[in-house]
Amino acid sequence: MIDKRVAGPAEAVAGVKDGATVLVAGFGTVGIADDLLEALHEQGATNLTIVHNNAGNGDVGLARLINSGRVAKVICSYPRSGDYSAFLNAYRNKTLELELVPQGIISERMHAHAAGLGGFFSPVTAHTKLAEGKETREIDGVLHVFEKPLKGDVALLRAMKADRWGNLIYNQSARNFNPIMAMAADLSIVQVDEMVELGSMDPEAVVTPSIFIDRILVVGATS
Amino acid sequence: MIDKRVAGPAEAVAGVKDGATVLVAGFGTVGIADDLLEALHEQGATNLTIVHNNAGNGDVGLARLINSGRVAKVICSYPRSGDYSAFLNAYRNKTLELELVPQGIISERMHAHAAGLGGFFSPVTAHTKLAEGKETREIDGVLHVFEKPLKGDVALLRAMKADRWGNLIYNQSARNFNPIMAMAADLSIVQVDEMVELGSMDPEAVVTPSIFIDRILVVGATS
Amino acid sequence: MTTTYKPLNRDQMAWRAAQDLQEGAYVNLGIGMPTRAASYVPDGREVIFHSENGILGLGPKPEPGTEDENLIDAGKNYTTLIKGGVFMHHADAFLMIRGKHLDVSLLGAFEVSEAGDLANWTTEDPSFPPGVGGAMDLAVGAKEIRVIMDHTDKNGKPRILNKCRLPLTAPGCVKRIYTNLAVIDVTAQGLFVREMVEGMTLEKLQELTEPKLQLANDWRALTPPAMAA
Amino acid sequence: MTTTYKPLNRDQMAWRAAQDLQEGAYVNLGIGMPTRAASYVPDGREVIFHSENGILGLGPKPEPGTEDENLIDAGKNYTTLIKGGVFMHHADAFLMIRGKHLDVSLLGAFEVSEAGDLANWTTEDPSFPPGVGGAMDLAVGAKEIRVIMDHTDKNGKPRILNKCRLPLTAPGCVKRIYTNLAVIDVTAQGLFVREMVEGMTLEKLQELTEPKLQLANDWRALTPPAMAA
Repeated sequence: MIDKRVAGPAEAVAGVKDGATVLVAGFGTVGIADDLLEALHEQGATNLTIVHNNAGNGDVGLARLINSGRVAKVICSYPRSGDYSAFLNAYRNKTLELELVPQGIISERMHAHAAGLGGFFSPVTAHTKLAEGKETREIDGVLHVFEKPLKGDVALLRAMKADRWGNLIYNQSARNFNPIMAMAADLSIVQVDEMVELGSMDPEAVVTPSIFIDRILVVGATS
Repeated sequence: MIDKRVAGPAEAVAGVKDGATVLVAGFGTVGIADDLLEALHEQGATNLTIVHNNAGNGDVGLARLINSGRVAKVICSYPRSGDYSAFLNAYRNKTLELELVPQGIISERMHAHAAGLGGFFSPVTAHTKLAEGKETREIDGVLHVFEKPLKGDVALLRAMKADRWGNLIYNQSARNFNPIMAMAADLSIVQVDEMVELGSMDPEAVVTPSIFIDRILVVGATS
Repeated sequence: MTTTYKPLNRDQMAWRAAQDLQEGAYVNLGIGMPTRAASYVPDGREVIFHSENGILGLGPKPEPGTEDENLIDAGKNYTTLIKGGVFMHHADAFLMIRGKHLDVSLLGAFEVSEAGDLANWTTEDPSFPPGVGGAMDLAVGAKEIRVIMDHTDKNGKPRILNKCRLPLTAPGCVKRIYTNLAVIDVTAQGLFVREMVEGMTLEKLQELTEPKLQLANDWRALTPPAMAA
Repeated sequence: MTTTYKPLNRDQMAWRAAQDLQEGAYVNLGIGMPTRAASYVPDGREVIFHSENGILGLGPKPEPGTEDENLIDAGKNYTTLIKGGVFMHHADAFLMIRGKHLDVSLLGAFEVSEAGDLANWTTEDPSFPPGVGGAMDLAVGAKEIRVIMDHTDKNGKPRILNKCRLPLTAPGCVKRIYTNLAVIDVTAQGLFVREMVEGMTLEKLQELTEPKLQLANDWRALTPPAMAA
């Protein structure tokens, strides 16, 4: 019987390697897998590349990983959000590299990897500093920039409900990057508040089909 | 008050121009907007390019448009499905052009247009006859083929339920191409079985958000 | 002769921008002043607001005590969903933006050029990391890009320029500019003043604007209701 | 010496392919014989079947009288959904295929080459229009491509060839071939026979196969249960 639940946080993040690219879902403080980020801190992997919309908040989760010197690079659209002192210190000390990518291009680059594509042309960033060094092409009279797929070795996700196969539904705007990151990583790990019986979710309303999910950590509604 | 309902079939397809590219959703006989196709036949637009997975069945809908000489080109993955005699006759008489595109590439090319992209590289068709004449590029050691976005002037859609804004949900495998075609046309017209009150659909479960829909033809559960 | 005029306050600017949002329009409001426009849509008009983080159908701020921690807008403030509103994931939210599905994107700006070039993502302060968020996606995406900003910077220098000095967000995208002094359209024939606050003259407005301004034949006074600043 | 052997019938071939589908695997079954494999997954194993037209979690054929006109599979036959199954649109269904999310794609074929090249989309009959469907997407997409086909054509000529004669669906994609005579793996070191029907010899099988076959050290007899043809 398929059951993707793991026994605890350590098992959830077991095997994440040094140098891994980790997709961290969430927007602001909403839809972030806090427990999985803490578990990754315990687990010890280092030299990580983090893909996230922002760059950590306070001294928990991603910020704690940064403060512990475990993050080599952040791919994000907007580091300056909330208390981003962890990122700012590392950035100023040049111990961390920043790749700034527009929010919609981060998403679409992950979609491209998820969909098995080799890259795409987009008009976003054309004629701007963020296109410097990138291949461009005029298509139908509009300058486009070539964007490469973005792949995670691991995705750390947060959902509201899962079944034992890993079908997921989310809570309102906590959906954000979760479904697209779930599709774009080799190993997709989700922290969920609640497990439900297989077959109890509406098959028309499942947002992330189980095929994209590898491990489920049940944290409970208190998280 | 926003209300995208139209009075009848004629109003639903009013303004479709000669030479238009029409995205026709459906797979086999499931999820096809039969009433809109009949209305388009009545409306009279000709020299149409049709994008559809198949190429019509019997002498209704798309097949009837073909038999009436109104279709100049079909972009599809598999014309030989069901009773495709209408297509076959036109194909043999060379009155109709066929562009054969793999099923997943039709979908992804529409996604590319929907997402405002200028095209993408895909490994599908590389090293095959269907890549002849197309730009190729080796990416990470794998040959890829450049695919252009596919845009509809009009999309003819079929859904189970709509609200007055045009939020849509579908019936099981009748979903098929409908959501992706809804996103890829300038004018998206949907035939629905049932209207529901605004706010009565689960906001987590709407499949096609209203922004993609322009006109709604209510046909009733008898269709 | 001294020119006497009173600039609009921020709520009046938001009010003015809101008057142009039509029934049935799908609109993204940038963080900050643009977001205020949602409060000033005329009664009875249905306008559907989009948020980059996956919401179509944003409602007003929640009443105190009713905030839902899983329902925030792109500015990371608590928000609500109106009837008919739906959720989607980030890639679909940006598909809506980039694919020209939104009717209007109303953005803040540092600078706008005569050609409609937009600079609103970085002031190039070297002591802080840059951040772009969804600014570039929004600037190329919507069917129409409108900007809302103060007419001049805090030193009284023009922000409507012959060419932007700050790095571009996107070239040639802005169609209309709402400032605290005027409403200006960017056209292939140059900048046209559609409205000016009472007491303003074209000459005075030109002093505060780098590129040449033309007064539209049917220009009128910009007279929002009184609002607390 | 005459070789005496009995080829598998189509259900036995489907049975054999089904034995290799592991618990928890996500699998797309091509139209025709591959689809039969779903019926022969060993009891108690959960295997999740995918259909190009937007279904993950295909169930068995519906009982007569319970067919739902809105629930068909990629072969356009009525089907069912099992508990845990979900629906998605075509672009997402093919994202699953092309993005290497499926563990196995089990396909029919006209020809397979020594290098694993696959030809299964056209016989180039000039009197009919070509059709490709999802064949090329499936051939490049799944983590592992397996083929199920008769070992020879109706004239007894090999279908496992040095090079495909028919137009390719995709090069170098096939990893395992189930025929009515054998199970053969395509490797960088050539074709290895893993199983042969009882009474078959490598020599006889080689006569029916164009490229050189090697017998795996641990090869065994291919002995499915008896099944009505």
